[in-house]
Amino acid sequence: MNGAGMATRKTDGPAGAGGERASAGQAPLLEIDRLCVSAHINGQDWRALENITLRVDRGETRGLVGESGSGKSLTLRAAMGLLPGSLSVTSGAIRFKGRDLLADGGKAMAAVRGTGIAMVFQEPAVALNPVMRVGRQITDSVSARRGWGRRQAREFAVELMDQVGIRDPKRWVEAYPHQLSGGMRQRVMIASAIACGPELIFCDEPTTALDVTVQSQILKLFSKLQADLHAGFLYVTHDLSVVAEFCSSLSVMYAGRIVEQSDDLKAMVQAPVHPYTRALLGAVPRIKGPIQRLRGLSSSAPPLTERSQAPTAPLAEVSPGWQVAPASPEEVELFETGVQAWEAQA
Amino acid sequence: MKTTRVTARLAGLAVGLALGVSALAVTRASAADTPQKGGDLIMLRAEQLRTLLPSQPTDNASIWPIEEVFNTLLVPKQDGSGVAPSLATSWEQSKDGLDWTFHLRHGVKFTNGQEMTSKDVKFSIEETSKPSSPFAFINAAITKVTTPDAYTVVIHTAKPFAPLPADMAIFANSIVPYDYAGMTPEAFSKKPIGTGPFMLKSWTPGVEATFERNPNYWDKGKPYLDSITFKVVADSNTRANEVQGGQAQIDEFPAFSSITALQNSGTAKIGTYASSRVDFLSINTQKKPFDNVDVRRAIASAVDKNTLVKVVLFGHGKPAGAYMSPSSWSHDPSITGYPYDLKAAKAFLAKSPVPDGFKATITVASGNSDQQTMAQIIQASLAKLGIKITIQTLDPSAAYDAKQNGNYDMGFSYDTTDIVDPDEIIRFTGSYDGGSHGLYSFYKNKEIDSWIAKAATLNDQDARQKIYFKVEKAWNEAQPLVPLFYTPELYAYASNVHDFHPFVTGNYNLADVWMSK
Amino acid sequence: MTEVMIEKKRAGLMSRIGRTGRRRGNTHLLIGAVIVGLIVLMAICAPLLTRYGPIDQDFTATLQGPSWTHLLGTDNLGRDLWSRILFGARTDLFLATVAVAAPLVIGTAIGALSGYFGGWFDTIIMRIADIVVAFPFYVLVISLVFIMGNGVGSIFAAISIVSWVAYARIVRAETMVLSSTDFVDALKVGGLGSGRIVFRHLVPNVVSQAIVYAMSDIVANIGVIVTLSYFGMGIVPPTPDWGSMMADGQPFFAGGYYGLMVVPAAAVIVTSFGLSLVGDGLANVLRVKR
Amino acid sequence: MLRFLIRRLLLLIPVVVGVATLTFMLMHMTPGDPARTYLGDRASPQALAALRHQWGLDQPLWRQYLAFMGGLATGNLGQSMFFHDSIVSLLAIRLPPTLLLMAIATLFSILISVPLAVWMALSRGGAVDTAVRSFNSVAQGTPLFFTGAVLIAVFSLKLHWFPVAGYGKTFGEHVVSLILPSIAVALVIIPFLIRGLRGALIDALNSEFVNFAKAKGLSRRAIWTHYALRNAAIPGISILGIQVGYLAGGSLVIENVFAIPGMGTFLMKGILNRDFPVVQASALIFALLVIFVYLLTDIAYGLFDPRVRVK
Repeated sequence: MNGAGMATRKTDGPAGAGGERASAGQAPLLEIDRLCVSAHINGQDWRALENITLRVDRGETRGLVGESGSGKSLTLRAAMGLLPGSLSVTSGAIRFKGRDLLADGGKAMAAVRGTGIAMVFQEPAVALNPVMRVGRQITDSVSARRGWGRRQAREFAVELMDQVGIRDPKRWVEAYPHQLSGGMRQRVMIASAIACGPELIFCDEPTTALDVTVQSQILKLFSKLQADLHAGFLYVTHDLSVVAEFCSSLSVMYAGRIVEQSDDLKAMVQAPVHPYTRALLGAVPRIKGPIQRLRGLSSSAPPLTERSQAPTAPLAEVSPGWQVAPASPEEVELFETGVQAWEAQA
Repeated sequence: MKTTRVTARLAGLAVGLALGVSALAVTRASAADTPQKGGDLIMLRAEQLRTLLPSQPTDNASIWPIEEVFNTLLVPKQDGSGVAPSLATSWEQSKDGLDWTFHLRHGVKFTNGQEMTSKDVKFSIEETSKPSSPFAFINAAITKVTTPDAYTVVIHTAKPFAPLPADMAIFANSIVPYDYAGMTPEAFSKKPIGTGPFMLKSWTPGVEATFERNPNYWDKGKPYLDSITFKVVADSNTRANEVQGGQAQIDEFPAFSSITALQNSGTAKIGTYASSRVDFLSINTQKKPFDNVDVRRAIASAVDKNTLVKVVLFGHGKPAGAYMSPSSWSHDPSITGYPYDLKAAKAFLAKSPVPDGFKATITVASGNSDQQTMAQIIQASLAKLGIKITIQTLDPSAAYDAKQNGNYDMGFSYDTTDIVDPDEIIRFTGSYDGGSHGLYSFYKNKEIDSWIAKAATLNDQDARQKIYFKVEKAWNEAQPLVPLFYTPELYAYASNVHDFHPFVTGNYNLADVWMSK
Repeated sequence: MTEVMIEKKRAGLMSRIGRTGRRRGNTHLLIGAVIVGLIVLMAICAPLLTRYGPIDQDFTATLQGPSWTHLLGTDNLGRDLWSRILFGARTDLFLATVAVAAPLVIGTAIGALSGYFGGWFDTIIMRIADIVVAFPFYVLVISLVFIMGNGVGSIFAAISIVSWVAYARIVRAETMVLSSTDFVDALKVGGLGSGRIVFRHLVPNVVSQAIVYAMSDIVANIGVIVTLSYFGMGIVPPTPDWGSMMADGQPFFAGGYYGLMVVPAAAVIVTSFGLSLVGDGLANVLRVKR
Repeated sequence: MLRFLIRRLLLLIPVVVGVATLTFMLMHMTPGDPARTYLGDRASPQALAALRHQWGLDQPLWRQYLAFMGGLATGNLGQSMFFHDSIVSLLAIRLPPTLLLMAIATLFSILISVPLAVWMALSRGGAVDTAVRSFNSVAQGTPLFFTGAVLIAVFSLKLHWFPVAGYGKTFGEHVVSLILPSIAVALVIIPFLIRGLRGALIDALNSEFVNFAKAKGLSRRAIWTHYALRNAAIPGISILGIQVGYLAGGSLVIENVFAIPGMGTFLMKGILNRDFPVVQASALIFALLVIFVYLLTDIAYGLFDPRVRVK
């Protein structure tokens, strides 16, 4: 297997939860700068994402959390150029190692997909081609790129399947997706994603569709890959326990905007500034520590077509690497009282 | 000959000496063109060739090819006025009128090389006289056939029988080799051996049959064509298109509506020839109220024959009066039938047991657009008399079955002759037990039946004609069938086809036909 | 099974952002409804739109081209083609639509039951369906025409006997998909009788696909009526009907009288065009895969 | 796979028996006497009786039925009354044209529908998409013999590209003569096929696994062939199967208009002449043809869709 060292790439920096900020001179692995996306429904344009700005560096695992409908998946798909027909990027840039992927009509994006950025989807059941053998799906992109023959590609697939923890890969390499369990299908997808040796991996809630036991195995796999590949991760989830275990930095989204984000996950979790972040973190049941009343949120984000289209203020810098969106009094009242309103009902 | 056709064939004007007929030009190549040898003629038809055994078929689609493969002792004259020599060079009737002697042509060979002699003639006539053969009735009068020598045949009849020579010109009495040259009838019907101008080359049942020239045909120098092919094409549009497109030479069955288009297409021509065909509205006289003669006269007076000729035949025909076709000497020109007159019709109905009308059906064969059209025209005019008609469409064999068994009110039928003598048709159409119960009218008239039988025994044509005129007058009075119109034989053919003159009895005589390049 | 449900959830998720499909579907439905509506309207008030009766014969004016006195010309009996098209619409649309109703009801019921119960009942039904589909339609029709006489009755019987199979197959497939879901198990646990489950709960869920198919079935029925007339087994003359008008006009086509066949053909095509647009639009609105 | 085939063939038997019995019953119930139809009016009663005996019509019905079913089992389909030939040899003439017609028509339908459906899926809502959709609605409603008449008028009479009708002698002539009829027949299949394929393609393109394929950096061509088309083929095949199944029955009209000596006209002639052996044999052949097409569809389905194959 020549040049197959992809799986155990040399890392050029110490792996670590905090991750070392790239020095100012070198461009960050991924920089999304004031990205706006709008949807065209029944003749009108509605803003789906507003001024999304975030960075991911080599070795860093940034979590992107928010309720469903907050636009976190959309951000990933926009970054990957996978927006459905009705949605389009209206402004902003997505720079991968300094190069804006939106600039030259998708050529840069196409070149980067697979080798630069890879993506793992939420539902393995529908993200794999039902009529193609899994082995072939893992290596079809990389073998096309490197001109491998069938036999060579098959060997690489077996090796990758072993690396992502599929027992007896020789037996499963010729199988079809519907013959595999949910967990195995997710592992196949991960194998396929890392086949071309990406430097940045987008994860769109990869464990949500799986049951808890399989979920933790997949997370262990991700941590192992994080260490081996020293790749950057942008990990979308609504499961805060996953964030705690896996991410080094965090961005919180609400109604298509980033309300608070920090490069230092621990600091932000201990003392969240934005009322929404507080409400969100408060809604997580703690196993350890003192028993606290569970704090809930009364309403999830309003549907797209009912959101106000007025531009919101840009994020303010709390401390280096930690930004917060100023919360309007109504928002404070909504997120604070929301808790009492909920309690009153109970 | 009565056939079950998917689309009825109604031809143009009959060329009749007695009638001084309207100026429908008979197109004919100028006499100066000399016939050229060669060419493959393709003929399109609606029905398929079923069998080539002369004693078996009753349908035209089988009869006409048989007439190209076999010969008969005599052949009908082209205008139907009598018979001419063929395999028999001369014939005479004995003084007591009971024996007819035929003298055979010498040196005629079958396609298997065997020479044709009186033995073959005797065998052929006896084969067709067998009860299992549908045309046995033609030879009913024959008691014995003797062969004094190899080239003489004597046919004995119980009573003097004037139509015998005409019966010897019918396809059913074609001359086949003795004992079918050792083959079974079934095998012979697929690989026939005859003396005719053409021999079978290939036959795909239900699709097409090709006949090639018989090199040693006794009529030296003929036939001119290399081969003739009969192809089955059910759709009338498609047939017209094929002739126009030059893919075929003759359309046996052009629809009237396509005549004008074909005529000015430049690549095809329309030929109209004398025909014995007469179309009728059959009435089931067994059923009430049709058993009453006034009801039938009322119906006859309410049928506008001129409109039928104009709308259905596009003018290619003439309203009918007498039952017999003008092409036959038995046609009584003085009979013009009941004129179209609704007042007279109402008067007749008033005298009948159903003065203010009744309900009835007209049975029509499906897929037969001419019958559908005629039924609707008659329906509209009978409605004016209070006779409410519903049109019952049945597929051809069911419609035919209904008429045969008499469970119908009114229906359309026609008849053509196979011999030049009127005896066959008059018996078939007129007499009750002539095979179609008076063309499905089930009209019984002892007097008429006796006249018909008597006429067959007379030798003098004028005497027979007087009797036939009496018969036609009686029919006209009783109107068991309403004669609608006389139509000529109609063919569309490519302009490079010459000397194509089908006889009154339908024979094609393709031996005389030739094609210019 | 769960894959399908997830797919639907995901689709649901995306649909919160709205899909362009639904809006265009409506224009299809709109145009189709206008066309079909217009034709039905013209059929209903046919007597007002023409001076001639559909079966009035006028032998002085046979085979005329379009003119001011006869908008679309006349046929070989001098009847006005414009009036025959209008009154013909009544016969064909009524028969084609009614001939969809019976098979839709019977087919849906049989399909639902055989999809829900499965087992030997399902096998028998499917074998019968195989025989009916495999059986040459014209042998059946011709025999029916004799037994019941030709005309509306036998056509209706022939179409119904054959076309229930399509509905049964569609509904059966959908029912089998649904009946293995928790939704149906919940009903069973809830103690409902299988009859109520099938007809009160399952059928409403699966019937939309059959309704959309019904639209294209009407179009197919018109085609069947026309073809039957071509073989002379159609509507009994002189009742005007597009099929027999076309069959009667066909021999005149080679004769250069194109109108007799083109006019009814155009009517059939326009009606089918309208109906299939309605079908497409309905499919989008009901969110059914055609 | 073999087990699947055997099971399907076994299921064939009840259908064949069903069709044969139904045809026998229907044909013997309808009025019209083949002997009378064959011999015409002139026939004497003895001639009719002789013919009925020869054809075995004078036997009681149930014995005729047993003879027929017995013949069926041993493969002896009997003699045609009107064609004076054995059914088997007649079928050897009549079956190939219909099979060839169906094959060419299916080929045309695929060659025209697939590219068009792809183009429409690509330019969704565009001019081509709407144009072809309206063409579909029109083609679906156009009666077959009208299409036939128009095609002949234009391509045969005016342009002389094709023969007006008929079937020709050599294989080359067969194919040429079947092109126009096949187009007419294909015009019935294409609307259904295009609509089905277009829908399936759009669903595939919007699917998660195509997004994942794009995310992997696969080329557009690879995505189209291995992901979109492979998945769209599945509904495509079932639609094609159903339509070709209908085609088997529907070839009657086209064979009549183009004078093709196929099974359609053979069956129709048999019915009109009350030629029972011909009708019963042709009805069976049509039934087998339809079932064979459905079997082929299921096999193709299995080939394309692994989920079905495993069952």
